[in-house]
Amino acid sequence: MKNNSLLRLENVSKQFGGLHAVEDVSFSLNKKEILGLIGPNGAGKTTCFNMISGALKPTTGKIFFKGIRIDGLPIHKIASMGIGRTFQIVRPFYSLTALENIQAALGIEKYQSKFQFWQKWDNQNIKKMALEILEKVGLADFAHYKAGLLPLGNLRRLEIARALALKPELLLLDESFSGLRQEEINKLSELILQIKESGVGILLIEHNMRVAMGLSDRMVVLDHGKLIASGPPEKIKNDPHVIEAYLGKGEKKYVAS
Amino acid sequence: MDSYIITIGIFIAINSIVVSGLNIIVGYAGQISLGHAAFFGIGAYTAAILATKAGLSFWLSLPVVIVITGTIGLLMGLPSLRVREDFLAITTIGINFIVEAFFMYVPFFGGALGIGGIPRIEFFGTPLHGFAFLVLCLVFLVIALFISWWFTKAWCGLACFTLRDDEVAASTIGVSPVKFKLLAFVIGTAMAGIGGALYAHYMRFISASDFGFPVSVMMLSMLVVGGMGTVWGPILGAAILGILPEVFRPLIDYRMLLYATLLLLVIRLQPGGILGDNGFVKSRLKAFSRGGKNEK
Amino acid sequence: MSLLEVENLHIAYKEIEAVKGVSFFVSEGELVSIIGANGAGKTTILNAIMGLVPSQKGSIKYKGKDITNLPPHERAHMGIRIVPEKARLFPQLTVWENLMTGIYGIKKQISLEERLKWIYGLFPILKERETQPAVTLSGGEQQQVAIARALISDPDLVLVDEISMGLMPLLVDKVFEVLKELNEQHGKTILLVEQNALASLKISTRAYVLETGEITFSGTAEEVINDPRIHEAYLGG
Amino acid sequence: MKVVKVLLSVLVVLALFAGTALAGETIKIGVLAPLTGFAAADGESVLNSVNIAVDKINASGGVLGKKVELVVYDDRADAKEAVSLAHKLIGQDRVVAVVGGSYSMPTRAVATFFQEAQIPFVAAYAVHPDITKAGDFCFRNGFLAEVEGKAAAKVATDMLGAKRIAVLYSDIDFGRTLSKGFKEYIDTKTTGVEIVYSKAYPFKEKDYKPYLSEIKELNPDLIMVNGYYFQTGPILKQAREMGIESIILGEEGADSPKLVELAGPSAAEGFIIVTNLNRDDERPVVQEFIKEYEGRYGIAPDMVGASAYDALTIIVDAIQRAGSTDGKAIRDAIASTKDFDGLTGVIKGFNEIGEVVKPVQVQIIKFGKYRYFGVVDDPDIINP
Amino acid sequence: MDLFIEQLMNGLAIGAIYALITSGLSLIYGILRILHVAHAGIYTIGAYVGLGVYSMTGNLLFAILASMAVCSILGILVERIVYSPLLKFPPYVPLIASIALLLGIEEVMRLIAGPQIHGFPVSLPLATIRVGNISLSSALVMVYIVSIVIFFVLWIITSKTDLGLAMRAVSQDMSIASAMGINSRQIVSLTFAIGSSIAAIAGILVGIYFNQVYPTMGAVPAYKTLALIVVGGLGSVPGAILASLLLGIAETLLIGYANIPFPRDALAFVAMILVLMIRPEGLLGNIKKKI
Repeated sequence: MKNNSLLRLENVSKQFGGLHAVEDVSFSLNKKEILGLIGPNGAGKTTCFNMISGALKPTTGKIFFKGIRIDGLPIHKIASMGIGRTFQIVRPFYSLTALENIQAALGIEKYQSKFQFWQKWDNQNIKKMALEILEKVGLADFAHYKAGLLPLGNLRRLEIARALALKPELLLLDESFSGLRQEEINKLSELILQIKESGVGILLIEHNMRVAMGLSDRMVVLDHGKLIASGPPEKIKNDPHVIEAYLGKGEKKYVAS
Repeated sequence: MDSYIITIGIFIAINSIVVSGLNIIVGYAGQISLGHAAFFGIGAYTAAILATKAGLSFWLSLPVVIVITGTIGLLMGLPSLRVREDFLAITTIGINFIVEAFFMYVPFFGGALGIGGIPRIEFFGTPLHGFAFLVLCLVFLVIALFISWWFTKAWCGLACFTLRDDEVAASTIGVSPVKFKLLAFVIGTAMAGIGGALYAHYMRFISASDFGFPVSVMMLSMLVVGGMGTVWGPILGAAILGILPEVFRPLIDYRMLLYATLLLLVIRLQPGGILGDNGFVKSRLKAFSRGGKNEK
Repeated sequence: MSLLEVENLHIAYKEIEAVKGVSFFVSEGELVSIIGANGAGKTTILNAIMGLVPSQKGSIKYKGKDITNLPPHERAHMGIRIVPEKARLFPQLTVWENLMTGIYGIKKQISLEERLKWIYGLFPILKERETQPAVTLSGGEQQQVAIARALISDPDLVLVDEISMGLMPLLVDKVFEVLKELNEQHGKTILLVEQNALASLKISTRAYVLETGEITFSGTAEEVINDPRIHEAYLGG
Repeated sequence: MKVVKVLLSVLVVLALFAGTALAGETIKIGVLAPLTGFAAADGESVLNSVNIAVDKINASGGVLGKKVELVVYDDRADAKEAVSLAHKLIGQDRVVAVVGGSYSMPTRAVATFFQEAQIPFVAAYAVHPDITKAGDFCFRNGFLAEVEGKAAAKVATDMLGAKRIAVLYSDIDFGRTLSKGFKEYIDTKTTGVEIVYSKAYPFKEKDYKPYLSEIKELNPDLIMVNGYYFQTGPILKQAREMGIESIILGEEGADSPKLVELAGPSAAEGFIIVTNLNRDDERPVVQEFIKEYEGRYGIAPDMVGASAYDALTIIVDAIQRAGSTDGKAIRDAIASTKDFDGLTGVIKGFNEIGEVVKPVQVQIIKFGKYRYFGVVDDPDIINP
Repeated sequence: MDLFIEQLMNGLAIGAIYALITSGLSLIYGILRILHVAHAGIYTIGAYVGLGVYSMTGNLLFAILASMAVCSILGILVERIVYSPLLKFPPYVPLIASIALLLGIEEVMRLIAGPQIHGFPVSLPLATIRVGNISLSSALVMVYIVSIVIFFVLWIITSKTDLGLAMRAVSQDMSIASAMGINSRQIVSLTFAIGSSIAAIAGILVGIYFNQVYPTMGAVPAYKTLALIVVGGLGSVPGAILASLLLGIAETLLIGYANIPFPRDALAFVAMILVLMIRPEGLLGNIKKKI
C-alpha cells in the first residue's frame, strides 16, 4: 500500500519562529482518490499545502511524490513533476485571456528546456488543446475574456483548468468552493469527481463541510498543527475530537448528532 | 529630406529600440527599472572604445556590444530576484548613478572628456550619414520590434507575462522566476546596448552625462506614455516625447514646463499609457490592491 | 430601540459575494453572537459595521442614525470599537501606545487614571508589558491588548472578532470570562463573532447562525445550543 | 488660465515666425545656448550679449546691405538636443554661420556636423580641445584651457611671487586640462616653485571644506582654484570662513558678477582671475558694451556674454570682408582675421587649428567689482 | 588631529543637512509608501520663499515661518491632487508623476526667479568659533543648532504627542487606526505638512550654508535621499537620520583622505547596494520586504 501511494508525508513539521504550524503530520494519498484535508482556522492546512507545492520547506520530515522526495524543491520543479494546484484566493493571470491562461500552463515542458521556449506558443495545436480543457471545465464560452473580467466562480474553474493543463497526477485544491453559489458548488463537485475518475489523485482543503464530506473518499483532520483524526467522512463526522475542535469544548450533550 | 527631420527621426528610432528593450523588462516581465540609460551607455561606450581604441568596425563590434551589455544586464538583473518594487526601483536608480560615475571617473572611458572621434558606420565602404543612417536605425528598429513581437508569441514571452501577473502562480505552472526574469533582463539590456552603439556612431562623441539618470526617467516615461507591455507603445512614446519638445520649441521659456505638465497629466489621467489596454490596467489594479498595504 | 440595526446587508470583495442580504439587530446591554464556520462571512459583517469594508447594498443604523456611509473614524467617535481578528495591534508601538490609540482625540474627556486602573485590573499582565513593542507579545497577550484598546474609550458597542482563534484553551476561557463580566457587570453591549460556537453561546444572550453569507437560524443562546442545525452548520450534516 | 496664456504665446511666437519668414533677405546666423536647464544663467548672458551685438550691427546698416537675423536655440547644455538643433540650423534655417554659445559637451558634439555641412562655427567660450579639431570650419574665441592654465601659472609665480601652491580643480574636461597646463608651466618654466596640493572635486560638489581643511594645514602661498563662479564663489566663502589667508587665484569660469554675491563681498575682495574680458579697457567697444548691457539688463556683463558677442562680431566682420555668405569664403575670412578690435581684447587672429590668439587678461576684485590687474601676452603662452 | 576633527565637524554638518531633507521624505514614505521625489522640489521652493521673504522683510525667523507655511500647503496639495488618486496603481506610476512634478517645479522656479544662482546673504547673530587651529563658521554652527532643534521637535512630535502617535499608528495599519477614531486622511495631510515644512527649513539652511539658491538645487538631493531612506530602513525616521549623518561623515572623510574624486551621489548608492545585500531591512528598518 505504502509503495503505491502517490503522495506521502512522513512526520512533517513546520515551525515559524516559536510557533509550531504543523507538527509531526503523516498521511498518504493514492491515485484516483480524493483526500479531504480539514480543520478549523489556523490548524495548519495551508501550511501543509504550501510544503507539498514547494512554497515552504518543512523544518523536519519528508514528502514523497511517486516515491521521489520533493520537499525543498522549488515550486516550478514540483509543478513540472506533475503536481497542479489552485489557490484559496484565486491567482489567475489577470492580464491574459482565459484561453491564454491555459495555454501558458501547457508550456510547462517548454519552460524547463534550454531553448524550446523560443518556439511560438500561439499555434493552432496548443489552442485546440487549451480549448478542450476549457470545454471540460465549462469555460469554453469565456475563452477570449480577460481573466480579470471573469466572475469568481469562473475563476475557480479557470484555476482548476490551468492546473489540469499541466496533466497532473496530483491535484491540490485549496478551498476551491469558497465564495461560490450552491449551483456553482454542485457543478464544480461534478467536475472534481470527473477529474478523479480520470485517474488523478486529489488533495482537497475545504471548510464547507457539506462539500468536503460529500466529495472525499477519506479525510484527515488537523487541529493546532496536529493530526487529530483520519478516516472516511462518516467516521470523521462523529469523532468527538473533531467535534470539539470545531464547536469548541463543551458538554457533548449540547451537540445533538 | 530635411536633415533636421532626419535627425529627429534617428533619435526617435534609437529611443524606440532602447525603450522596446525596457518594455521587455518592465512591460513584459514586470520588473521595474529606472536605470535603463546605464545599459544604453554601456552599449555606447563599448562601441566607442572598440571603434576608437581597437579600430573595430561597427559591424564587428556589434556582437561584442550585445554580449557585453547582455552580460552586465544579467548581473544587474540579479537584484530583481531579491528585491521588489520600491527597493528595485531605488536599486536600479543606484545602478545608473554608479555606472555613470564609472564612465566619468575611470580614465579608460575618457573620463570627463568623453570619447570623441568615433567613426561613421560604413556599409560596404560607404559611410552612412543622414538619410542612410536613418534607414540603418529603422532596420534595427524593425529587428527590435520583431524581437519584441516574437516575445509576445513565444513561450518565453508568455512565461514573462505570467511572472508579471503573479510570480507564485507562474511558478505553479512550471515557470522558473529566476530563468525568465534574467532572460528578460538580458534581452532588454542587449537591445539598449544596440541602441547605444547606434547612438555613439551617430553622435561620434559621447560623454557620461548622455547616459545619466534623467535619460532613464525619460525612457520610462516614453514607455508609460506609449503603453507598457504593448509592442507599439515604445515607438508611440518615443515619438510623442521626441516630437513634443521640438514642437514646443518656439515657446522657449515655457517649453520644459509644458512638457513636465503634459507628462504629469498623462500619468495622472492615463496611468496605463495611451496604448495601454484598459483590461490590463484594471487587472493590475486588482493585482496590486490585493497586495496593498492596508491588508494583513 | 435597538442600539444597532443591520438591514439587508450585501458585501462583495472582488467578485466574492461574502455577505448576501443579512439583517439582524443588537439591543442595548445585550451580548449577541454571530457564529458559523470559517468563510461564512462573519468577519466581513463586523468590518462593515466598523466601516472598514464598503457595503454594496443595505443599511446599518446605530443609535437610530444611518451610518452606512460614514468613515470609520466617525463611527468610532460615536462609540463603536472593534477588537479585530488576530488582534491587529500596531506592531511597532508599545503596549501603552497601543492603548493610547484607543482614546485618540478623546483623552481629555475621560478620566484616564480610573480607566487604566480598571483595564489593568482586567488584564494585569499589560501593566508589566507596558513599554514593550506589541510585536514582541505572545498571541494571548496581543488579544488582551486588543480588548483593552477597544475598551479604554468606554465604547457603547464593542465588536469582537474571532477572539479565541489561536489561543490556548486556558486563555480562551479567561477571555470569555472577561467578555461575560463586561456584559453582565459593566453593561457593555457586545457583538461577538466566533467560530468557537459553544464557548460563545455560553456567554451570549442571543445568537445568529451564519452559513455562507446568509443567516440560517437565530434565537436565544439556549435555543441555538439545543438546535441540531448548528451541528449541521459546522459539520455539514 | 495658464493654458490660455501658453496657447496665446504659441500663437504670438508662430505669428512672429511667419512675419520674419516673409521679410526674407536677411543674413541668418545661428546661436546655440543653454537657455534652460542647469546652465540657463550662462545661456541668458549669451542671449543678452548677442542681442546687443546684432542691434548694433543692424543699426549701422547691417552687413553686405542686409540685416543680420539671429536664430537662437536652446540646447539645455545637452549634446543630443544640440545635435538636432545643429541640423535644424543647417537644414531648415540655412544659416550662414553659427555662434556656439554653449558648454563643451554640446559644442563638441555639434562641431562635427557643422564641419561636414561646411558652415563656419565659432565656439564662444567652450573649452573642449576637440572642438577645433573637428575641422577647418571650427574656431574658438575662448582660450584653450591649457593656455589659461599656463597664463594662470605665470600670474601666480611672476606677478604674485608664490612659491608653494595648492591646486583645486573641477573634475571636468575644463578643470583637468587647465590644471595640466598650469602644472606644465610650473614644471618647465619655473624653479623653486612647488605644487603642494592638487585635487579634483566633482562637478556637482557643494561642500569644499574637506578639501580646504587639508589645504589649510599645508598653508600655501597661493591657491589656484578652477571652476565656475558657482563653485569658486562658495570656495572663496568657505576658505575665508575657515581662516585661510592664502592668495586665491581663479580663472574665467569665475568671471561673473554673481561671484561676489555667492562669495560674499569680504571673501571676494582681492580675488584674482585670468580671463578674457578687461572691464577697464579704455577702448570704446568695451565701454559702450558695458554701458549698454548694464542699461538694458540691470546687471554687469560677464566673460561668457562678452565671448559670445565677439564670436558673433568676428563672424559678421568675416562676412563683410569676404563679401559673400558662402561658407568657404566666410571660413577663409575668419581664418585670416587680424588684429580685430574685439570686446575681449585685440584679437591677433586664429592659428592653424582655429584657436584664437589674444592676450589673457588678469582681473582683481576691488570693492566688489572686477578691475584691471594685469595682462599676459607672452607669445609662447597665448599661442597654443 | 585638528584636521580630522575639522573634517568630522564638516561631515556632520553635511550629514545633518541630508538628514533634514531625508527625515521628511522618510515620514512621507512611512505613511503612504510613496517615493516622493518631488520632496526635493518642495525643498527648492522652501529655499526660494525663504530668500524672497527674507529679502523683503530682513527677518530670518519670519522668512522661515512663511516658507514653512507655503511648503506645508503645497505638500498637502501634492498629496491630494497628485498622489492620492494614483495610490492604487503600481508604485512606478506615482514615482513618474513625482519626477514630472519635480521637473515642473524646477521650471516654475526658473520662470519666476530666473535661472541665476542667488546668494542668501544673512548676517547671523553667531560668531565663528575658533578652538586652536579649528574654526567652525557661523553657518556651520547654525546648521548644528537648527538641525538639533528640528530633530528634537520632530522626536517630541512623533513620540510624545497624540499626533505623533496617530501618525505612527496610521503608518502601521491605516484601517485599524481609523477604526480607533483616527482620521487617517487628516493624518496623511498633516504628515505631508510636517515633512514639507522640514524640507522648507532644509532649503533655507542649505541656501544660507552654501550661499546658493537656484532652480535645480533639488536635483541631486531628490535621488540621493532615496538611497538614504533605504539605507536607514524604509519608513524609519531615526534610521534615515542616522544614515544621513553617517553618509555625510563618510563622504567628507573619503574626500579628505582618499585621492580619488569620488562622486558623492554614487557613494550613497554604493552604500545602499551594500546595505541591501547585507541587511535588506536597512539600518533601523522594520518594514518587512514584500517577497
